[in-house]
Order: sequence, then structure tokens, then C-alpha cells
Amino acid sequence: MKLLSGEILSNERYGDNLYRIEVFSPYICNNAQAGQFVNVKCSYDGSLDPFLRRPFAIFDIEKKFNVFSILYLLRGRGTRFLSLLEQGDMLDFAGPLGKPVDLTGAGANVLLIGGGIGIAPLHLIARIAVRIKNNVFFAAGFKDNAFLRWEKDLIRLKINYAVMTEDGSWGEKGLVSDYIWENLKTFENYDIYCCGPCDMLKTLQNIYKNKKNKVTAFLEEKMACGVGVCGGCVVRIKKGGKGFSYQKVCEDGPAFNLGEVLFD
Amino acid sequence: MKLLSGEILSNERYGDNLYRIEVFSPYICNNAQAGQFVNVKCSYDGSLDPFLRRPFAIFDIEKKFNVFSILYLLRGRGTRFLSLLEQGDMLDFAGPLGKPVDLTGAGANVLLIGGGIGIAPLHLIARIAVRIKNNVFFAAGFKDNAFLRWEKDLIRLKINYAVMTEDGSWGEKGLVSDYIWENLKTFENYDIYCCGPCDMLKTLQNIYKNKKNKVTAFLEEKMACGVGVCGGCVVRIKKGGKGFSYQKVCEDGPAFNLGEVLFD
Amino acid sequence: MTEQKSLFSDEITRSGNGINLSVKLGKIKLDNPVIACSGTFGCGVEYNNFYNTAVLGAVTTKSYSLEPMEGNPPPRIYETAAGVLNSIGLQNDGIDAFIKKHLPGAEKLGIKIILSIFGQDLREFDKIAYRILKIEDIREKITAVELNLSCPNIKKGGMAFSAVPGEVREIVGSVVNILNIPVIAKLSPNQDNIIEAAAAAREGGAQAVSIINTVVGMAVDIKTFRPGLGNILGGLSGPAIKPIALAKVYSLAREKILPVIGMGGIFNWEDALEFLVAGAGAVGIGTVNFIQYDAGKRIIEGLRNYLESRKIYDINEVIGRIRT
Amino acid sequence: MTEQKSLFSDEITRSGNGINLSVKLGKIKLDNPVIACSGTFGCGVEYNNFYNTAVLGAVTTKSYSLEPMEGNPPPRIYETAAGVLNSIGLQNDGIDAFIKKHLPGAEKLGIKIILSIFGQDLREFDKIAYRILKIEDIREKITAVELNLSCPNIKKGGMAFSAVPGEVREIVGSVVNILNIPVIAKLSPNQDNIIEAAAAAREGGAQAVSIINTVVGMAVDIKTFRPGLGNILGGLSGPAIKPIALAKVYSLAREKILPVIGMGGIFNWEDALEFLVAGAGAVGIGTVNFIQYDAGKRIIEGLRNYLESRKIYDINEVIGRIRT
Ligand SMILES: Cc1cc2nc3c(=O)[nH]c(=O)nc-3n(C[C@H](O)[C@H](O)[C@H](O)COP(=O)(O)OP(=O)(O)OC[C@H]3O[C@@H](n4cnc5c(N)ncnc54)[C@H](O)[C@@H]3O)c2cc1C
Ligand SMILES: Cc1cc2nc3c(=O)[nH]c(=O)nc-3n(C[C@H](O)[C@H](O)[C@H](O)COP(=O)(O)OP(=O)(O)OC[C@H]3O[C@@H](n4cnc5c(N)ncnc54)[C@H](O)[C@@H]3O)c2cc1C
Ligand SMILES: Cc1cc2nc3c(=O)[nH]c(=O)nc-3n(C[C@H](O)[C@H](O)[C@H](O)COP(=O)(O)O)c2cc1C
Ligand SMILES: Cc1cc2nc3c(=O)[nH]c(=O)nc-3n(C[C@H](O)[C@H](O)[C@H](O)COP(=O)(O)O)c2cc1C
Ligand code: FES
Ligand code: FES
Repeated sequence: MKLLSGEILSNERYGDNLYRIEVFSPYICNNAQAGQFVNVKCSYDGSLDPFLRRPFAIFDIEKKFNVFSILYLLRGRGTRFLSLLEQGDMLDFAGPLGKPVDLTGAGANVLLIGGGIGIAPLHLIARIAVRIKNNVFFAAGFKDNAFLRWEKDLIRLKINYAVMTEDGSWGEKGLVSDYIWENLKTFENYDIYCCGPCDMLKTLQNIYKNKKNKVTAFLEEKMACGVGVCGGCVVRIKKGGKGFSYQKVCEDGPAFNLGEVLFD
Repeated sequence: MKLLSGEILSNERYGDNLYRIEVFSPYICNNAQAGQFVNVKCSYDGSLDPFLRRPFAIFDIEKKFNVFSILYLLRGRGTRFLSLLEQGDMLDFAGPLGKPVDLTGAGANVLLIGGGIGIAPLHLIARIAVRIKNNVFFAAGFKDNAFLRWEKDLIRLKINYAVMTEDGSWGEKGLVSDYIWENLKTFENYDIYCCGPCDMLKTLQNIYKNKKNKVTAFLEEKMACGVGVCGGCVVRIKKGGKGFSYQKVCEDGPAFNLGEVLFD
Repeated sequence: MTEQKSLFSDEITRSGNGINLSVKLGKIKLDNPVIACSGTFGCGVEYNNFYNTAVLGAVTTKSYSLEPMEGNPPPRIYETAAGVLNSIGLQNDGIDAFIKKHLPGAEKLGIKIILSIFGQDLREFDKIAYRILKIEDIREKITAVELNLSCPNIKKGGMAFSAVPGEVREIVGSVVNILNIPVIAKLSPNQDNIIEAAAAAREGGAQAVSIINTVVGMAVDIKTFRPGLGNILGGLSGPAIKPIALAKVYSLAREKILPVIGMGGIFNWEDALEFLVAGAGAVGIGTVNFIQYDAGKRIIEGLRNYLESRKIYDINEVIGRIRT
Repeated sequence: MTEQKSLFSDEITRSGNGINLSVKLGKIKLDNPVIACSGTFGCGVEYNNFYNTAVLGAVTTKSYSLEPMEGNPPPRIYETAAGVLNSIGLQNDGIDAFIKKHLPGAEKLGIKIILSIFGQDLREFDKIAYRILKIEDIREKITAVELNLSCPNIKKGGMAFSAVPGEVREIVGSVVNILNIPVIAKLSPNQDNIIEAAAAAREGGAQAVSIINTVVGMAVDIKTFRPGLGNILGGLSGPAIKPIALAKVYSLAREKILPVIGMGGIFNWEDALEFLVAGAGAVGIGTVNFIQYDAGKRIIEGLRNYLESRKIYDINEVIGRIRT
């Protein structure tokens, strides 16, 4: 991990309230692994507003160009600042952060389940997995078609996928968890990586409670340091029998074994 | 006084570290009088950085176009923000604030003594005075020729003037107070308005200690409210014999009788 | 999202008359819970240039003393991160000037006045109370009297009155005895005894407690190596202190000793709502008035719109409803 | 401007060896006055990714207890205006883990360690001290031990140890007796007795006092009506509290009871200089590390450049030089 400053190559509207920013960074492109994130200063140098850095998954890496990208939803003050940056501006960020997801050791098939902006860390996994796995399948669910443009990027990865939307405006109408439920058999021998809203993760936890799939979930928690020193970003992870321990999303995660996550 | 939002018609570099911003505001143009100022929000809507408003003298008013302007030095966070605003952006300001300087009642001749950015409030006085007085003379002193462009604006007012610079790069070499000292006789029957650094005002106070000229000085003090409610911006003003009272720059000033000002 | 809508589903107050914003703090009744803080709003007359200040729940006047006071040497203001330090030193032109000069002006505009006063000792508080008593039709003109007990107790070495619960009880009791209008005790956040002080205020007969006053702070001007304030120490206010104020309001309100008027760093309706939810029966807005001249109006409108959009027809339904 | 240059003209310390940044706090000698604050910097190993953390005057470790501690339920972090609330709840993996796991790592990097510890009562402080005593070559490995006395005294209803000067004296005295390395007492800003507590720390044999720890604060999430922190109350840090910290540092330092390590909201060298001028013998940087990962290096460099440009050749010349 390093503190970096990278030139912004583009920062484009990607959909409704959705942006993609591309940043030049040989260091990230050479060192970042699947599942990692960057911690971004979302205010001008010397400004305290907003105060904390914001963590963002690495959405994609184009090694050839030394460019990585972030996909972000415009939510509050931090992402508003991001959305105002322009080509040529410098982005102040640190990374790669978080424990990498180890794709080499696992099974031959990978299923990615993304809900909304939760597709962000999975996209990079897809890109890496497609080279080393037999099958990679992306199941993605959205409210509406705000993420429509993503389909093009997805197609370029040359993997199979299914899109579900709540309003039926894109792909099939319904929830991604319904899709998983209906295709349980198909994905019986898949290792699963999922990221999305809490409700989706809880549903998936239920679905896979007694299955033998290895299910890895990406979690979010508010962060202060992002590098494991403050203990701010903990989630409850089952320990042995009935107990639990607090583990840090930034250092021990952001990916955890879904079966061991204790939601409240 | 009103809380206003005015479109920025231009915001140009006027000299080294010096800018002039022109704002559309019929209200200010119709209501502001000589000596008044505006209190400007120098951060984006909802931002707390920098925190307080910044007071600026009204530098000029062009009634015909409903445009007033501010001349400002780039000093810190507030003026940095100002300098980044662009044509078409809106300026959030309140005004006109402060006690107007009454030019109608006074003598027939007016001498303006400005040091550095202190020329700002005097420029508007010059513009108004030139219509109702016999003689208006502007004596201005600067470090260097950063304010050179101002000479053009001054010439348009069709008044006599003298410029002094410390480095001799424009006008005569020397201090404006030296110029005043050397021309005391010439201005014997002039009402004087001065604005500039503390040292200049102190020197002028000495020069005019036992003269009969009416000398009015513009003072600065840090402000919180700008409208007279907080008591933050006080200066020491002589009261009767030996005592003094704290008076508010924003409400009782910014112009005070120089002879009564107690510098520390 | 779904949670937000269901928060109040069990007890929605439907009413044909729109949203009820009025609140009661003991015997004090306000049309809405938004009060301008003492020392930051004059008597509401200046700000009437920016909006009709009669729409505020009340305007707390600057704190008046028996005789006019000079205040502290300048500089009196120092900007800090999301806050401001001040060392005004309670400059004011005295209670008589308020009665003769400022009150009539506010009255004419229909501003609801909470009169803030302070004395150097019990006797001075009493003397001021007697002068107030002489105001004609006082109950129509003055909603309440707020005792600024964060000011220094000269007889006790300059410590704030509110540092000593016994003093609080005595002063409040004495003023309550003299006046026939509700009394509010304003406490300092610089002592760690707010609960005891509030209990003492109740015993003295106060109707409510105002917290917090400014927090002791300081700055150094590194260009001159001088303190940023002429008085060296000053009071910190603004959003910087909001978390501190909220903690004090919550901790005191849950004791249910007296209704709490919560203040400290409120900048918008969301901040005001935080205080109400944490248990404040009304909120004070101070420093924000310097930056957002029409903050009072905006915050009242913001609260009303929020309640309307959530189908909560009475603001009292959110007060103290924090889910711990 | 002219004033700035003449500030030190009477006593400029000319030296062929460049700028002296080293400071002494009692028996504690530091190469420079910039210390990483407890709980915000691990043991300095993580941040070594960003710069050589051995350049810091010292790194104060997170506070270790006798046994590992779980800490508080999430959320533990809440962003506020120019600050952050935390309710970590002193989660740590225990003093033994520090000795076996973390210390060797820091040692290898040449990081100067101030070891922060806390106990639930006097006995626990003592027990931890005895374990520390067993570290080989302890005086070479540990610059000082800092006692976090802002943590709750479980036996006394959860009030901070530093609230009761008698407890401060006893704990400090006991640990000083056990250990042969300098002891620092870290005090809470949430009681109004810092001067008494510091005097008690001196009587107990402490070499210095660290102030301030975080200020009690709170937030409400208006979307859910829940407290922003799982623990409801938390500690506020960052620039928001800088004026509060400066006031406490100044007020304590001028009493000349013990050298003061000043902290609270320092973000750049200018802030650090404010604390030094106000009387701090060294400064702590905490929250800034979360936002500016290389703050430590920057602040040391900034101070050095400042001194150089002002022709002040010894940082001790600015300490406590406030002109009041
Ligand atoms: C490991 C990780 C990876 C993430 N990846 C992405 C991504 O790829 N794309 C994306 O759009 N978002 C991502 N997020 C979320 C992103 O960090 C927040 O959306 C962002 O902080 C929103 O900030 P804001 O300033 O716009 O909004 P704010 O209004 O300031 O905050 C909006 C919400 O973001 C959350 N938030 C605020 N500050 C933090 C913080 N310091 N740490 C964590 N959450 C915070 C709060 O819960 C808040 O409700 C990720 C979060 C984590 C923890
Ligand atoms: C009545 C009046 C009229 C003024 N007219 C002009 C003008 O026409 N042109 C111009 O360039 N400047 C003018 N100033 C000064 C102007 O307000 C400050 O230069 C400006 O605040 C600088 O702010 P900053 O944020 O850029 O710098 P900062 O670094 O934030 O401050 C720079 C300096 O400005 C002063 N300052 C900061 N905040 C305030 C405040 N709220 N009130 C007063 N002073 C403050 C401080 O003393 C500080 O040293 C005027 C000041 C007053 C009181
Ligand atoms: C400039 C200024 C002057 C103040 N004067 C008084 C006063 O005279 N009496 C009083 O009780 N409180 C006074 N206060 C405190 C405020 O009423 C309020 O309690 C405090 O500022 C916190 O609220 P805020 O953060 O919204 O400003 C003053 C505050 C400021 C900033
Ligand atoms: C996340 C976090 C954890 C902290 N943990 C500790 C701790 O374990 N022990 C301690 O003495 N202080 C702890 N502190 C307090 C800091 O050491 C410091 O005193 C305080 O944050 C003020 O400095 P700052 O504003 O620079 O952060 C912690 C602060 C933060 C923000
Ligand atoms: S954010 Fe500090 S430990 Fe994760
Ligand atoms: S700035 Fe508030 S009275 Fe002048």
C-alpha cells in the first residue's frame, strides 16, 4: 500500500447518479489484486469538508494503459466532490488496501452476485477470474436501468451473465436473489462472490446456509483510517461455536466468508 | 440591508494577487451609499470551510448596468474561493452594510488617501464626490505597481490624483504619507477620507493631530455577524476626555473620525 | 428507506389543520421549537431585514446586566475549523436600555422575546428582576427570562455560577420569586455537573434548561505569537461543537429533570432534528445566523417539510424518540 | 511582517549544525516534538508504508489492557464537521500480544515507542507494569509508558480515573515504582480538573502529562432515529476540538506543573506550532493520520523549514513563548 496521486484520465457519467473515474497509476495496476480497494481524499488539499477519506472498490484495471477505474454512485458530499473533478486533475488516494481475494486456490467455477453498486468489486474479480477459471457467471440485480451502460463493459469481459431489475426495465423483472434461488442447481459447483445491499446478503446467507458452496461476501462499514490501525470499521464475524469477534473490514476484509457474518 | 444573490458578470485578474469581481445587483446599486460594504459567503452552499463571511468594500457602482464591483487581494482561504468563481456563478452576499459616509453636508473639497487595497472604499467615494464637490483629489500609495491597472479606472473618474510607490515603479517613489506631509498646505481646506494599513493611519493621525481638517478613516476588524448583533468587530474610540468606548466597525463604522481612534 | 416510513406508522397524528409545530416547555409555550440564541441575534430587529423574525418560536436577547458593560479588548473573533471563537465579554448597554430602547422595537415587529440576563452576584440578578417587573404588561411582552449562569461569578473567583448547584438553586429561586414569568436556566458546558445543575434549577423553580453555552477555547496567531483573542481564552461555537452539545442534551434530557432547549452548532433543519430526536424540547440557533442570515426561516420550513413528507403531523412525536 | 523577524532577534541560537528539533520532557528525550497519538497509529508499522515512521519523535501505541478486549458494537465511526466521533471501546489484543507480536515489528523499523496502557483498576495497571518489566532491554525499546487515565474506572461507576486526582496519584505512583522508565499520564478533557489531576500525576512521579483525549460527543442518524454510534456516546477528535485542546494546554502549561504533550486536532505544522507556542513541550498527532497518511513527516519538515526561515536554530526557543 502507498499514498498516491494519480492523474485523472476521465470522469464520466455512467448512468443515473453513476460515474466512472479513470486514474493513471502504474503502482495500483501492478500491485492491486482482486477484492482490494483504494481510500480517496474527497476534498481539496487543505480542506476539511468532507472530513474523512472514502473507500472505493477497484472496479477495473487496464494494465496496458496503467489505468484503474472506480465506479461510484453520487450519494453525499464525498462523491459530489469526486463528480466535479475533471480530466487532468490529480486524485489523492491510498492503496491497494484490504485483503486480496485469492482466486488461484479455489474451485474451477465462479459465480458473481452483485446488487446495485455492489457490482463494483466483482467486476475486477470477473476480469481476473475469466483468465484462470473454467466458468465465470455474473448475476446482477438492479432497481432500474441506471447501470445499463455496464452491460457493454461486461460483454467485453466475455463471460456469461444475467441481469435482473426490480422494474423490469432491463433484463428480467425480479430480484437477483430470486434468480439465484431458481438456478441453485446450475451453480452447485461454483465458488460465489457477492456484494450488495444488506438485505440481499442476508437472503443469500439463508439460501446457502446448508449448501457446500464457498460463499464470499464483500461488506461495508464506515471507516476512519482504512489501514487497520483505528479499529473503526469492524463487523461481527462468528468465532468457533456461539461467540463472535469484531473484524476489520479494511484489513481483515472487505471480503468475508458469508456464512460467518453476523448481521444484526 | 438584504440577503442577496447576484450573478457574477466578470471576475478578472486586476494585478498581482489582485482581482475585481463584478456582480449584477439592482438592489445594491440603488441603495448602497459611499462607505458601505457587503458581507460575502466565500464557500459553496452548505460548505463550512472557510467558516465566516468576509466583508468587502463596495469598490464601484455602475448604476446604468446595475453592476457593483469589489476589488480584492488574494490573501487566504476566503479570497482564494472568490478568485475561483466564474462568470455566470452566483455570489451570496448581504448588503449594503455599515454606516454611510455623508458627503452632502461636508466641505467643498475632498482628499482621498489610500494605501494598498485601502483604495477600495475610497474609489466609490471619489465617484460620488466628483459630482457634488469642487475638488476631489486622490493620493494613493502602494508597495509596487500591482495596482497599475487602477490608474485607468481612476482616470475615468476625471479627478486629480498622485500615486506613490515604495519601489518607485509607478508614480513617484516614496510613501503616500510623505506626499501628504509635503502638500499639507494644498489640502488645507479639504475634508479627508483615508483607508490603508495601520501604520499609514497612525502617521496620518499624527500629521492631522492639530489641524482643523475633518479626517475620516476606514477601519478593519475581524467580523462575525457583520450586522451589529454580535459585538465582535469593535475598535477603541475616544469618548469625551480620557475614556474610550468600544464601537462596532460593521455598524458604527467602518468609517470613524480618525482623531478619535485609539490604536494600541 | 422502508424503515423511515414505518417509524411512526403506529401513531400518526392526522389532523385537518396541517402540521403542528408548537411545543411546550413547562409553562413556556412556543409556536415552533426554533429559538434564536442569546448574543447572536440582538433582539431580532436587525435580522428582520432578512426575514420576518416574528416567525421564530422566540428570540433570546443578548444577555443584559444591571449597568452597561464595556466587554473585552479586541480582537474578539477568531475563525476556527467549522467554528468560531469569541470573547465579546458580555458587552451590552444594560437592562434599562433594553426596556426603553430595544424591547419596544421588537414588540412592534411582533417578535417573541426571551430576555437573557446576568449579574455579578445574586443581588444583581435580583435587582435586574425588579426592573423587569416594572415593564408594563410584561407577560404579553416577554415569553420567559433566561438566566445566563455560564457567566463568571465575580464573588467566587470568576467560576461560572452553574459550576455550583447551590448557587444555581439560589439565583433561580430568587428570580422566580420576584417574577411572574417563566424562568430558564442557561448552563455552561465547561463543568461536568450539568445534571446536578439542572436539578438545582428545577428546585429553584425553573421551567427549562438551555444547553450548551460556548465551550472554552483558544487560538494562537503564529505570525505574532499572540493569542488570537484579546482576552486569550474565549468561547467556541458552531458546528465544531455540535457533537459535544448533542451528547450533553441527550444525557440531560433522558434524566427528565426539566425540558431542555438544545443548542450548539445547529446549521440546518437536519441538525435541529438531531437535537429534537435526542430529547430537546426546543432548539437554539446561534452562530449559524452569522453565516446564513435567514437560517431561522429555513430551519422552520425544513422541519415542517420533513414532517409533512413523513406524514408526522405533530413535531412532539419526534421529540426524544431516539431509538437506543 | 517586520515583527515576525524581530521576534527572536535578542536570542537567536546560531549553530553550525543546523536546526535543533530535539526536546526534553522531564527524563524523556525526543529527537523532535512530533508524536503519533495513541489509538490512531497502531505501533507505527502500517504507516511505515507511507513514510519512515522512525523519523517521528515517538509513536504512542494503541492502549493495551491486561487481557484482549472486544471493544464496542459498530458503528464505531461517525463523521462530523471537521472532526470524527469514535467509540472503538479500547479494542486491543492485550499486553502480551504487544510484547510478543507488535513490539518486535516496531523495533525492527527503529520506531521509538511510547507504550500506552490502561487497566480497570489499580491492580490491573500494576499487573501490566510487571509484564512490561519483563521485556528484555526495556529501556532501549520503550521510550516511556503512557497511562491512559481517560478510560473508565470500572470500580468507580465508570467515571474516568483522571476525574479523581487521588486515583491519578495512586496509579501513577504505583506504576512509577514498578517500572524504571518514564511515565506519562494521559488525562481526560471531560472533567474540569486537569490542573489538579496533573498535580496528582506529578506527585505520583510522572514525567509529563498528555492532553487532550477525545471529548465526549454524539450524533443522531436522522434516517433511522438511531445514535450514530453503536455505543451512543463516543469521543470527538480532529480540528473541531483544536481550540478546546489549545485552551487546556495553555492553561495547564502555564502552571508549570509538568511538561505537557499537547494534542487535539493538529493537522499541519502551523497547528503544531500553535501548541508549542502555547506551552506544549511536544505535540501529538492523531486523527490527521487517517486523512493525511504522511502527516507526521510533513509536520516535522514544516516545523524545520519554519525555524530555518525565521533563523531560529532551536525549537525550544518557541516553546511557551506566547506573548500575552
Ligand atoms: C470497502 C468499501 C468499498 C466501497 N466501494 C464503493 C464503490 O466501489 N462505489 C461506490 O459508489 N461506493 C463504494 N463504497 C461506499 C463509499 O465509500 C460511500 O458511498 C461513500 O463514502 C459515499 O460517500 P459520500 O461522501 O458521497 O456520502 P455521505 O453522505 O458522506 O455518505 C453516504 C453514505 O456513505 C457512507 N460513508 C460515509 N463515509 C464513509 C466512510 N468513511 N467509510 C465508509 N462509508 C462511509 C455512510 O454510511 C453514508 O450513509 C465502498 C465502501 C466500502 C467500505
Ligand atoms: C469593512 C471591511 C472592508 C474590507 N474591504 C476589503 C476590500 O475591499 N478588499 C479586500 O481585498 N479586502 C477587504 N477587507 C478585508 C477582507 O475582508 C479580508 O481580506 C478577507 O477577509 C481575507 O480573507 P481570506 O479568507 O482571503 O484570508 P484569511 O487567511 O482567511 O484571512 C486573511 C486575513 O483577513 C482577516 N480576516 C479573516 N476573516 C475575517 C473576517 N471575517 N472579517 C475581517 N477580517 C477577516 C484576518 O485578519 C486574516 O489575517 C475588508 C475588511 C473589512 C473589515
Ligand atoms: C458571539 C457570541 C455571543 C454570545 N453571547 C451570549 C450571551 O450574551 N449570553 C448567552 O447566554 N450566550 C451567549 N452566546 C452563546 C450562544 O447563545 C450559544 O449558546 C452558543 O453559541 C452555542 O450555539 P451555536 O453553536 O449555535 O452558536 C454567544 C455566542 C456567540 C457566538
Ligand atoms: C479512533 C481513535 C482511537 C483512539 N484510541 C485511543 C487509545 O486507545 N488510547 C488513548 O489514550 N487515546 C486514544 N485516542 C485519543 C487520541 O490519542 C488523541 O488523544 C485524540 O484523538 C486527540 O487528538 P487528535 O484530534 O489529533 O486525534 C483515540 C482517538 C481516536 C480518533
Ligand atoms: S478503518 Fe481503521 S481499522 Fe478499518
Ligand atoms: S461583526 Fe458582529 S457586531 Fe460587527
